[in-house]
This record gives sequence, structure tokens and C-alpha cells, in this order.
Amino acid sequence: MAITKPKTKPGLQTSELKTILSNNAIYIVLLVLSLTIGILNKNFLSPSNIGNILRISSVRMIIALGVSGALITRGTDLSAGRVVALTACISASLLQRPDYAYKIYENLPDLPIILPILLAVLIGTIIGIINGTIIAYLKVPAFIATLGMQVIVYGFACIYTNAQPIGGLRDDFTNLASGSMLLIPNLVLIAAIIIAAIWFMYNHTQFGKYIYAIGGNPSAAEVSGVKVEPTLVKVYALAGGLYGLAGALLAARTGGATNNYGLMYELDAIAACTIGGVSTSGGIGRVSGIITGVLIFEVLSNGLVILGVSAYWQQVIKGIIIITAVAFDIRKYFAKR
Amino acid sequence: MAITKPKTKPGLQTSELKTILSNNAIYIVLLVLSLTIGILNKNFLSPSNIGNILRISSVRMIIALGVSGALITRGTDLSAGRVVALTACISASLLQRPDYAYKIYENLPDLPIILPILLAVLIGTIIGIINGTIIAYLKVPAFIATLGMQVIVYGFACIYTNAQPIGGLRDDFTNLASGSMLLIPNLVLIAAIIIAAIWFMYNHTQFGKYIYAIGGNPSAAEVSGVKVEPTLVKVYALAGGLYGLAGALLAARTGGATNNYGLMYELDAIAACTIGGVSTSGGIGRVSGIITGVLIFEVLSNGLVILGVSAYWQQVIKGIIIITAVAFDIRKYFAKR
Amino acid sequence: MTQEHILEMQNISKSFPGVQALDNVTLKLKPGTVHALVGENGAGKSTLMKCLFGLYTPDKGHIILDGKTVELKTAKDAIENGISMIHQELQPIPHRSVMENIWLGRFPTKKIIGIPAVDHKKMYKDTKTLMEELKIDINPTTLVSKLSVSQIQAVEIAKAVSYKSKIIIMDEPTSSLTENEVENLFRIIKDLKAHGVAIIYISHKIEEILEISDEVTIMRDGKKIGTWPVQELTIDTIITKMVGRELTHRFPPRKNIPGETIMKVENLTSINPRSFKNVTFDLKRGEVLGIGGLVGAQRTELVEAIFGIRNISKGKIYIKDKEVTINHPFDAKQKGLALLTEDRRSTGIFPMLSVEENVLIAALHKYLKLNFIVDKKTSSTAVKAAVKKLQIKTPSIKTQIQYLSGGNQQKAIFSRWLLTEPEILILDEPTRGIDVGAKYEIYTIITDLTRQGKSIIMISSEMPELIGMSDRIMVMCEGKVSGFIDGKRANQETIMKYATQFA
Amino acid sequence: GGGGQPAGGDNEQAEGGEKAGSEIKIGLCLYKFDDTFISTVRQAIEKDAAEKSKATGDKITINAVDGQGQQATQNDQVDTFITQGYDIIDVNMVDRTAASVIIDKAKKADIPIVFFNREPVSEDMDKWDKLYYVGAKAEESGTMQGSIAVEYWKNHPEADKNGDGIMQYVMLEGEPGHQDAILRTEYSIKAVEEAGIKTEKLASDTGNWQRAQGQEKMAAWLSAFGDKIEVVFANNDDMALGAIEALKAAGYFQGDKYMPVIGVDATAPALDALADGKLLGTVLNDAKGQGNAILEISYALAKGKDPELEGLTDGKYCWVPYQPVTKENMDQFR
Ligand SMILES: Nc1ncnc2c1ncn2[C@@H]1O[C@H](COP(=O)(O)OP(=O)(O)OP(=O)(O)O)[C@@H](O)[C@H]1O
Ligand SMILES: Nc1ncnc2c1ncn2[C@@H]1O[C@H](COP(=O)(O)OP(=O)(O)OP(=O)(O)O)[C@@H](O)[C@H]1O
Ligand SMILES: OC[C@H]1O[C@@H](O)[C@H](O)[C@@H](O)[C@H]1O
Ligand SMILES: [Mg+2]
Ligand SMILES: [Mg+2]
Repeated sequence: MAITKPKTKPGLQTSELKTILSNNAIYIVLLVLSLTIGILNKNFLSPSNIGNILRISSVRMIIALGVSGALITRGTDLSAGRVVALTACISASLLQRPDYAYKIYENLPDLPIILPILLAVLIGTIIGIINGTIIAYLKVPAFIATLGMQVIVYGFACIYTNAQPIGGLRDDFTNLASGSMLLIPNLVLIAAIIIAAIWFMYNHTQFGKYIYAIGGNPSAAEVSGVKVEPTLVKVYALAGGLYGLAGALLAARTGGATNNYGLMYELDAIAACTIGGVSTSGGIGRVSGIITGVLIFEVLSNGLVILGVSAYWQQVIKGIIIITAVAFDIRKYFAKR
Repeated sequence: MAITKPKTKPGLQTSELKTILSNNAIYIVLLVLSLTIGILNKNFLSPSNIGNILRISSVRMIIALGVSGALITRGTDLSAGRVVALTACISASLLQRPDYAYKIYENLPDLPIILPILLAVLIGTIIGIINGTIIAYLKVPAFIATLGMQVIVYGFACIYTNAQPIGGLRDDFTNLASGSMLLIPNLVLIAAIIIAAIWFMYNHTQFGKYIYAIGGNPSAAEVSGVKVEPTLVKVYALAGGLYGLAGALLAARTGGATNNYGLMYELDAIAACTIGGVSTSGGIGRVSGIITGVLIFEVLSNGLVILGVSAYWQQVIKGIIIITAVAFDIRKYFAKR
Repeated sequence: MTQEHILEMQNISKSFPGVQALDNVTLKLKPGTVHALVGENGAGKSTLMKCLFGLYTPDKGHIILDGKTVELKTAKDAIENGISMIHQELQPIPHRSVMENIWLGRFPTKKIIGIPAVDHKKMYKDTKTLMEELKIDINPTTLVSKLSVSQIQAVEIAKAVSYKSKIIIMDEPTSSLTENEVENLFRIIKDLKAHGVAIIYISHKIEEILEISDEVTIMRDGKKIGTWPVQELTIDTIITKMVGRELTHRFPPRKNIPGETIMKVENLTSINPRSFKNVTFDLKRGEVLGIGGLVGAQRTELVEAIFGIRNISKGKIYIKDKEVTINHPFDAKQKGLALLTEDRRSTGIFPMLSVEENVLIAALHKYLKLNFIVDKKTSSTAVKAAVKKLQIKTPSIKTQIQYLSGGNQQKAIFSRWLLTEPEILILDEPTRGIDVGAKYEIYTIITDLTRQGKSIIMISSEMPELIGMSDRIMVMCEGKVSGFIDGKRANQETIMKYATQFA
Repeated sequence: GGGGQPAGGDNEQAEGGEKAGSEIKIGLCLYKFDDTFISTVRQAIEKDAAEKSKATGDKITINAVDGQGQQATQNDQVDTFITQGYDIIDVNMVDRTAASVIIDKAKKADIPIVFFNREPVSEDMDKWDKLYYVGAKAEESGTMQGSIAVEYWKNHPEADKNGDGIMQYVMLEGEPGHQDAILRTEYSIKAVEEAGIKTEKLASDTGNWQRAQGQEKMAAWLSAFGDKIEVVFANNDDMALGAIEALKAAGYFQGDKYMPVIGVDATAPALDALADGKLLGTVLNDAKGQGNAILEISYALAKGKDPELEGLTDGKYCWVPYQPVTKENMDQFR
């Protein structure tokens, strides 16, 4: 990437408005995008469609927040999507209707739904711990470690499901995803809790500050007495746990699961983070940006479908808009010197 | 300060061995892997199978060498696989047999095969130039720029082919891939030429030195008078051109092309580079390492098939071996302390 | 006897591939004293300190703290044992606030609904108090990426002090400080001494050593030469012991006569209203033009703008009477300019590239065959000659530059620009972190260059250097030129007067 | 037909030829391992092979490999099998038009190929006499989807929600370029129109075979078109079930709010949804039948016999028909 001289000074002649615009570019992108699509098709801004977008985004946000920790600490996590798949399959297999004809576990008692969800989180966390350990202690670059893990987890998902779809999920489980509380969809509520927790963590806890410190300058963190390795392990463990949660929620939302779930979700998540201003070279990133990044993605996906753009052109347009959005946004980093 | 020649110090024989081992870890990994598989199944090391592996690796190496420039300059190129697909489709569509029933271009004259290949290279180069421009001048992080391009190019590949497979390629074109010259497969020959050229470029040209300098410290490179932006554009352009060549060769090798070609080739290529010691944080990487990285991948893929490991377990084993290989290798970077 | 010492480092040895960095070094430290550590670049000072701070594990020897043998495996261990350190290579976390940088690893916490959280208010207050006590004027919430090198250095000092350690290691704390700030640091050190803190002080500025330290340990080639009470030493004896030979002059004799004007700068004004404005000066053939001023005087911005790294809103540059536009260092290089930047780490070295590549990068075009192939033979020869000329200490020219000592890195970058054979060489703090012997070598090179008719612009915050080397001194204050002083008549007072003219 | 190469080129005991106890190595190249249908076929082949081994005393080994949706990868795997001297190679092409390179190589090595699931173009199939094909006509699956829709439309006048006599539908397509996706999309609507019903496509988009994408696209369409949608076609069951989840969330399948959704594959969850009244219909692709046919032909070839399978069209095509599945007849597929 480019040259950002350490000594950039805020110029006064840059008008205040311009500063505000460029500091909030990403929110403006989201707004302009939503309004444009809304004008082109009035259904886009209908409450039910906004509900759709939010519900779909919820799961994506949880995944993106997971990946963000890896990115901020100069790593990455390519295992995200496959972990989502594996945990979706596992939680789904434990929450099939008792009368469903093709149950994976014949005589499984009716578990309280929280148990399989917790199990999904636990499995995700364990995978994350393994990722983190390989990265922190064996010094394997995060790209390779998590790409390897992606392949491994995918193998296990295939073995676990034997490549057959898992269906017949219990209603109480699927209702968890489709239901609402006080008009707010449950999924959105869950995502909101996670967002709040991660926001708190990044901004108000020691752990959060260590994450930024490690990302900003690992050796500085180390000489300040931060234990870099255990912190990294925790970052990946947390990420894994979030993927596990996302996996369970995705199974609930879609009413089923297959080994193919979550394909490339990690790329989408990393892209959303990057759009949201998380620097791939570490140390920078805000929760509000990540959330906005995910929303831009989903607004675009949903909007292009609603506008009836043909599938192939959707791809072309999506790519162009994403690049443009970031090109527009990034300017804040290279205000004239 | 005392500069001592290693020999003058006691107890260095063992540490010398250790240094040799750890500096060449990746070659050792390849060797051990090959021998192990060769012992488990004697066919693995048969000349014809080695020929297979080399032929398969050829195309992958060309792609990996393309990506390596982006990686060394602290970037990445996620568009690789889809560019391979698009250029494979385009070159294939121009080299169908005149009597083939489902020709894309009805009345196309019999073109000399070099023309469509050059066109593939040209289109790849143009895409690369666009990538490079977005990254260098619009300061869009390479991850997002090339991910966006990946999606765009995929869209165009679908539009170009209308998602229909392109078959019926001319024999002179497919023979290019299956043929040999003086016992050496043509593909291997072509790859060898590219490898030699890139090696020369990285090690003996000003452009090559600039690539490493930019990767090592972009600000310092700029201050040293290196024109960072144009150099970056050239890096991505070269990469794109190589993907184009790879696309044409892939079409020739498989005798056809579809919009789905090249899926995730970029991840494999980046992984091969990383295994080969290219640092994802820039400035480091050698051609011999990249070649070895690709070979490790292909030996593993081919070997697991030959050993008859079941496909799901292949994934698991592959992931584990790759992580282990790098864990073993990476130690050279933290030998001192 | 042991109890008299708070720290004993006994028979420490440490080697790196191809280098015996420390060879059986012993160091004893008394509480409430300043113990200076001096030696040439690469003598092993930083390495010794890194062993003490838990960053390196010594191959041999042991560390006794307060009479107890300790094993310091990580920085955390060192910190917990009452040791803190100002690192030679500054180590800030760029996109975080000053206070977060200072309290990293030990944030004050409180509970928010039962969850332990960082207490930002307390952190702010503590930082504010700390800064006031230390008379450092930096806002605790400013992002470190917005600070100048000297401000970062000040933050590092504040951080080291804030640990309230028994031992503070200061590895070249003043390399980026101006006179005033150095005075302030000395005041802080005296205060710490009074509180019984022991300080290990590393510096290449011998005057500072004599002023502030109680004992001096001199190292050479990874070995300890000896420890002396400061009273027994003079500048000359220190230098002699350090370099292993006598060095009679601090500055080489210079008797060049500047010729015709080679460069003219007119009304150069930054696009940034807070930066330099209306800078006008000329530079003569064979002249050394010093630029003096306090930190923030915008000297660095000025020369970087001349070199095409920063933008100007107006003004003209003439070289040999021809107006030139320089938008990029590439243009500058073509016009015969060279710039040795102030911040070695961020704009100087390519850490993982070899010494050879680091030295060659700016002059590659001079060693090409067919216009694009690097001629290994001639380029290698040139690098080897440069390494020899500047006496860069490195196991080989293939060694990654990050493994060289700070001073040797600086020399390598200096030689990078010499290789471009510039007409005008701009040096921004050229001797930062360089030992006295090497400084003399650099001065000699400067003198040689001027004798060959090359011109030098040199920013320096070291008054003696500025005065000793310049034919003329341009003083800046708040972005404006406040005056020119003839080198022979310059003294600290006149420079300071101009430097604070608009303040 | 005629004596292929001695079973197991690397196995000297096999020299004797067709005696019981010889080793038969079959390379099974799948276009993608994680495909539900394909993996069912694989399991059927493996099971049949095990049974056959027991029954005949021949040791049949099946080495199944994953083409990962990449023709190039598959070519590599075929090369490997050829190099290894496998007796038979069963290939589920990734790209059905790209068979010629594979055929040329197999012919050179004299190793017969049984293609399945994806039919190479006829000029390729005519290249050699040791090529066979086992599969269903993908068009058929589309046609059957169409018939299910027609049947429903005719028996349920209320299906024409806006009463214009035109069937307003949305189409969830599989992965772009996938043979089944192309043909199902085309032939389902063709069948409806051939039955004399006018159709209007409200929207069509790719769901890449995936349940989550089926749900997401359907949800967006419901926002865009609401009750204008009268029928939902999906190229496979996973996407159909995703669409059903979206419909459920929008209040369908409660009271008399209904939407006919039609998929393909007859997967277990689909049969369940069928029983539940949420899925209108699906189409069974007979994995077991295909698997069995593939193994029989392969075994015969390995034994040097002409595969005398009943119903071999043109001496090389074995068609295993699709079957429409609705609530009425579903019990026979459980
Ligand atoms: N991590 C390392 N790997 C290899 N060599 C090293 C490493 N660290 C230091 N060295 C070498 O050890 C020697 C001592 O270096 P050190 O940094 O201690 O010198 P110094 O006395 O602090 O010099 P300066 O005054 O220039 O800072 C040098 O030759 C240096 O090249
Ligand atoms: N008015 C100001 N407002 C904000 N920051 C300032 C201001 N003046 C100076 N600074 C900061 O102080 C730094 C030092 O400025 P500059 O580098 O020009 O000083 P200098 O005289 O060249 O010092 P040095 O000799 O250390 O290079 C600037 O880069 C900037 O970050
Ligand atoms: O994987 C691709 C697809 O293959 C089809 O044959 C099947 O009907 C689909 O459900 C889907 O699995
Ligand atoms: Mg040092
Ligand atoms: Mg109608």
C-alpha cells in the first residue's frame, strides 16, 4: 500500500465540511446507496425489506466482528466460513424434530436449544484456539494457518454430514431466528448484544487495547509487557466462538444446514471490515465501521435483486460499487501533506 | 564489534547443520513428502507420474509467480482465478474446431493459435493495469480492489459465455498442452521459460529491485526516488498477463473452458507463495521458494489420490501437512533472540 | 559489597550469526547514580541492555538484581523486577493515544457493571499529572501518529519514568531531542537520582555523558574496556578508550571557499498553513549551509518539500539558474539532489533487505546494463567500497540491515546517497545516533565533498556540529527564516536568538 | 468390447486374466464431492462394489476423487489414474464439453471410460467404442417440475392469484454454468407453456444451489413482488427449502396463505417438507439406480466383457429415468 508519511498534519484550508465528509465517507456511501435504490424501487425501503436486510446482516455482522480481531492484530481468518458450516451442521443435527424421519441421531432426547448453540460456540472456540496457537506459538502466518484450517474443517464437515443436507429442524429453533421481541427481530437483538459487547471490549477493556497495540506494533506491545501470544490465541478463540454462534443462527434462520454452508463468507467478512475502515496492515478498526461495511454489502446484494438486475451484471455492479466506495473513503488517509 | 567467521567458534558444527536445515526447510519438506509417498506407493515416483505432476504444476506456477509480485509489494491479488477463467473462455472461444456444432463464433476463420493466446495475455494485462491503478493511485487496499475485480471479472466471464461451457477446441491447440519437445512436456517448457524470466527479473533487474524495496518499506522506496505508483501498476499488469497466459494454457490442457474455471486458484497460489517463504508483510520472497511451494501442493494432491485416501480425509490431511510444513519452515525467522 | 550494587550483570556473552555481540561483559550499577555506557556503533551497548530487559537471552552469564540471581525471559519479567527502558529505536503504537501508549500493559481499571474496564478518566488524569511533573507539553489524548519524532521521544521518556522503576535504561534518549528538551531530561534524571533510581545512560554525545553521569563504562567490539568514575575522564580520554586510538579534532579542518550560487529557493511556502512559508535562500557551490532552529521550526518539512516529498503552494526553486519543478524524489535525484531523511526507521532503511540492496537502491540507474539489468560486478564493487569508506560494520554486505546497530544503519543510508554522486546533498540530522569516531568520518566526507565542489544543506539540532561544520547557518523559527549567520561568527547565543525570534 | 487391459497393470497375479480373485481398480472421478446427489451416487457405487466383491471374490477397489468443480483438477486426476494403470475410469465430467482431451488419453492407454451424470457431446462419445454413459436426461427433471406446476395450476384455480390466467413465477437457479441449472431452468417453463399455460417471469437469479442464498433471494423477491408471485421454481431442493423459510417468515403456510414451491433431488429434508405440505413437489434423480448401472458396466468392462446391460441404447447409453415426487406418491421414496 501507499506511503503515509508519519507526519501528516491537518491542513486548515481543508474546509470543515470536506473533513466531515471524508471522515464519514463510509456512512455517506451507505446512505446514498440506500436512498438511490429506495428511489429506484420503493419496496426497498419498506419495513419488511429493511427487516430482511437486518436479519440477514445479523449473522454476517457476527462473523465480521469475529474476523476483525484477527485483522486488527495483522492476521486474518480464512477458516470463518467453513467453521460456520461445521457448527451449523452440528447444531442442526442436534435439533431435529423428534418425528423427523431422517434424523442423524435416532434417539436423541429433546435438548434445550441453548445446549447445541453452546456446543456450536464451544467447537468454534476450540478451532479458534487451535488457529491462534498455530499462529502465535508456531509462528505460522495467519493466512496459511487459517487456510489450512479452512480445508481441515471443511473435510470434517463433509465427514460429519456425509454430504447430505440436514433438515427437519425443531420449530422452537427456527423460531429463534424468525421470531421477534417487541417488534425487533430476535436475530437483530442477538447481533445487537454481540455488537455492544465487542464494542465495549475494543474500547473499554484491557484486552481490547492489547489487540490494537499488537496490531499497531507487536514489538512495542511486547516491550510494554503485553503477552502477545496468549492475547492472539484469545483473539482467534473469540473469533471462532462467534463463528460458532453464527453457524447455529444460520442453521436456525435457514431451517437446515449442509456442508456447503458459509462458502466464502470469510472473504465477504474481511471485505466488509476493510470497507468499514479496518486496516489490513493492523492496528486500526472500529465497530461502527465494520457494521456499516456489512450493511453496505447486504444493501447492495438485496438492492440489486430487488431492482431485478440480471445475476451476472449484479456481480459486475457489486464489484464496481465496492471498489468505488473504498476509493472514495480512503481519501481521509492521504490528505495532502 | 567483532565480526567473527562462524568457523572460529566452538560448537558450531551442530548449529551450522541446524542453520542449513532451517534455511532449506521447505526443500526438505518437499523431499520428505515425495519420498514418503513414494515409499507408500512405488508408482508415485514413476517417470510418467512425475511428468504428470510437473505438467499440472506448470500452470499453477505461472499463476503463483504472478501473485508473488503483489505479495512482495505488500499487496495481494484475489482476481487471479477469475482472470484465468475469463481468459481461458476467451481463448477457447476463438480456437474451436471449425466443424464443432456449438461454436461461439460461427464464421470464425482458423486463427493461428498464437493470436488468441496473445489476446488472453493482453486482456489479463489490461485487467492487471486496472487493478494496479486502483491500488496505486486510488489507494484502495489491494485486498478490496482485487476482490472487487474478482467479482467483476466473474460477472464478465458469465456474460461472455452466457454460462455455457465452451468445448470442441482445435487439436493443434490442445496438442500444445499435451505435446512434448525432446521429451520435455511443452507446458513444462513454457513454465520453465517463465520461471527463468521472472527469476531474472527479481534478481537482476532494476524493476525487480524496486519491487523488493517497495515491499520492504514503501516510504523509504519513494524517498529513494523509486516511482512507487507506476511500479505497482507494472507489478499487477505483469501478474494479469501471466494469469492470461495461464488461462490460455489451462483451456488447452483441459480442452475446454467454463466461467467456473480457476475458482480459488488465487488462494492456492498465495498459499503456495507463503509456503515458499514469500512474506505476506512484504519485501521477502524467492522464485525457488515459490516453485517449491507449488510443487508441495501438487505432490500432496497427486500423492493423496495415488494413495487412495478418501476425499474428505484428503482435505483434512492436506490442511494438516501444509500447516506443519510452514510451522517447520518458519523457524528460520526467529532463530535469533 | 554486592549490596552496594542494585544490579550486577556478570560475564554476559551473546552472539548472533557471524557476530560476537557481547563477550564476557560485566556491569555493576549503584542505586541513585547515572551509569553511562559508551562505545562505538555496534560495540554491543543496546544488545547488553536488551539482555537486561528480557528481549535477548544471553548465551552466557547471569544477572543479579538486589543480590538475587534472576532470569529475565520477557520484557514483562524485567518490568515486574523494577526495570524500565527507553528503546533506541522508538517504539510507539501509531494509531493510539499518547496515554494508551504510556500505560499499555498496566492500564488503570475500574468495574463497569461488574466487568473490569479501563478507567479512561483516571488514565487521563494520571497522564496529565505525569506530563506536568515532567514538564512535557503533550496532550494525553493525541494520537501518537500525529507527533513529531522528538515528541515521541518525550513520550517514551515519560513512559519509562511512569513505571517508577528502580532501574531505568535510557538507550540514546536524546538522539532526537533539542537542547531545551535535553535540559529538561537532565532535570528529570537528577530528580530520579535523588529518589534513589539507578539509570543506565547510553549516548554518543560525550558532553552529555560528562555532565550527567557518575560512572562510565566503556565498551569496544563487544568487550568491556573498563569502568571509571566520571571525574577521572575527559572527552579525549573517553574517545581514545572508545575508539582505541587518539582523535585529536572533533571536526576536520575546513578551508573551502564557496563558489557561485548553485541553487536558489524563492518564497517557498507549504500548502499547510502551519508549516514553512516564504522561505528564500541560496546555496553556493562547495558550501555547507546549516539550518538551525528549534523543534517544530519546520526545517524537515522544508527540505522534504524541496525534495518533492511534500507539497508547496507557491515558491520557486532554481538550480544553476534554471527553474525546476520537483514533484517527486525521482525528479530531485535527476536534478542532482540527495536527501538523507531524519527518520531512519520510517523513511530510511529497508529492514529485511541486505546492506547491499539498501546502499544501492537510490543509485541503481548508475549500474545498469542495457538500461534495465543490474550489473552485479560494478554495483557490488561500489557497495564494498562504500562500506569500507564509511567503515560500516557488518558481517557481510548480504546481511539484512535490520541486524546492524543503529549507527551502522545510518552510515549505510548515508552511503546510499553518496553513491548517487549528488551535486547537492541535503542532510537532516545526519549524525543522529552515530559515534564520535564515525561522526568525524562523516564530517570528513562532507569536507571532501565540498572540496569537490558539491554543496551541502545540513539540518542539525546539535549546536556544536552546526557551528563546527557550516559555512553559513540559516535559522528558522515557526516556519519562517529568521536570519542567516556566518559560520565563523556563529555561536549558540545568536542561533538561539534567531530560533526564538517569533516565539 | 473385448479384453481391456489386464486388470491392474501393476499387479502380476492378475496376469491370469478373468479368474475369480483378480483385483479390479476403478477410478471414480466426481465433479464435486460435496454435491448431495453425486455423493449419494458415490455411496451407491461403493456399496455395490463391496457386495460384488463378496459375491464374486474379485477384489474391487474404488478410488473416488474430488474434482472440486474444476475441470483442470479432474483432468489431473484422470491422468493420475491412467498413469497408475487403473482398469476402468468412471467420470462425472465437470465440464461436459471438455471430454475430448480425456477420451484421447484414455484411448491411448486403452482404458475404457464410463461417463455418468453429465453427458459428453455426441461427437466426443463417438470417438471410441469403449465409452459409455450412465445418466438421466437433465431436461427430464425440468419437464417434471413443470408438470407438477401444471397439475397444481389446473386443480387449484386460486393459484392464479391475480386471475389473469398467466403464471407469474420466480426461478432460483443453480450455479451459473452448471448443466442441471441451465436445463432445469429452461425445461420447467417449457413444460408449463407446452401445457398451454402462459407464464411470466417476475425474477430469476442464481442461488448457487445453496439454501441460505435461496432464502435471501426469496426474501428480497417477496419485498419486491409480494403476492404477485404465484409459483416458485428452484433448480434444487436446498434452494427450494431456503425459499420456504423465507416464505414462512413472511407468513406463508399459515391459514390459507400458500405458495407452491417446486424443487429437484428429493433429499430427505425435501421429502419431509413435502409431507408437511410446504413443498409442492420435487423430482427424484435415481442415485441408486445410476450407481448400480455404473458399477455393472465397469465390472463387465474390467472383466473384458461387453456390458450386456438391458436397456443400453446405441450400445453405450444407459438412461436411468427421473421420477416426479409429490405428497401423493412420496411414500415409495422414503
Ligand atoms: N538481532 C540481531 N541479529 C544479528 N545481529 C545483531 C542483532 N542485534 C545486534 N546485532 C549485532 O550485534 C552488534 C552489537 O549491536 P548493538 O546494537 O548492541 O550495538 P550498539 O553498541 O548499541 O550500537 P549503536 O551505538 O550503533 O546503537 C552489532 O554488530 C549488530 O550488528
Ligand atoms: N504548529 C504545529 N502544529 C502541530 N504540530 C506541529 C506544529 N509545528 C510543529 N509540529 C510538529 O512538530 C514536528 C517537527 O517539525 P519539523 O520536523 O519541521 O521540525 P524540525 O525543525 O525539522 O525538527 P527536527 O530538527 O527534529 O527535524 C512536525 O512534524 C509536527 O508534527
Ligand atoms: O451440486 C450441484 C447440483 O447438482 C445437481 O445434480 C443437484 O440436483 C443439485 O441439488 C445440486 O447438488
Ligand atoms: Mg544501540
Ligand atoms: Mg397470474
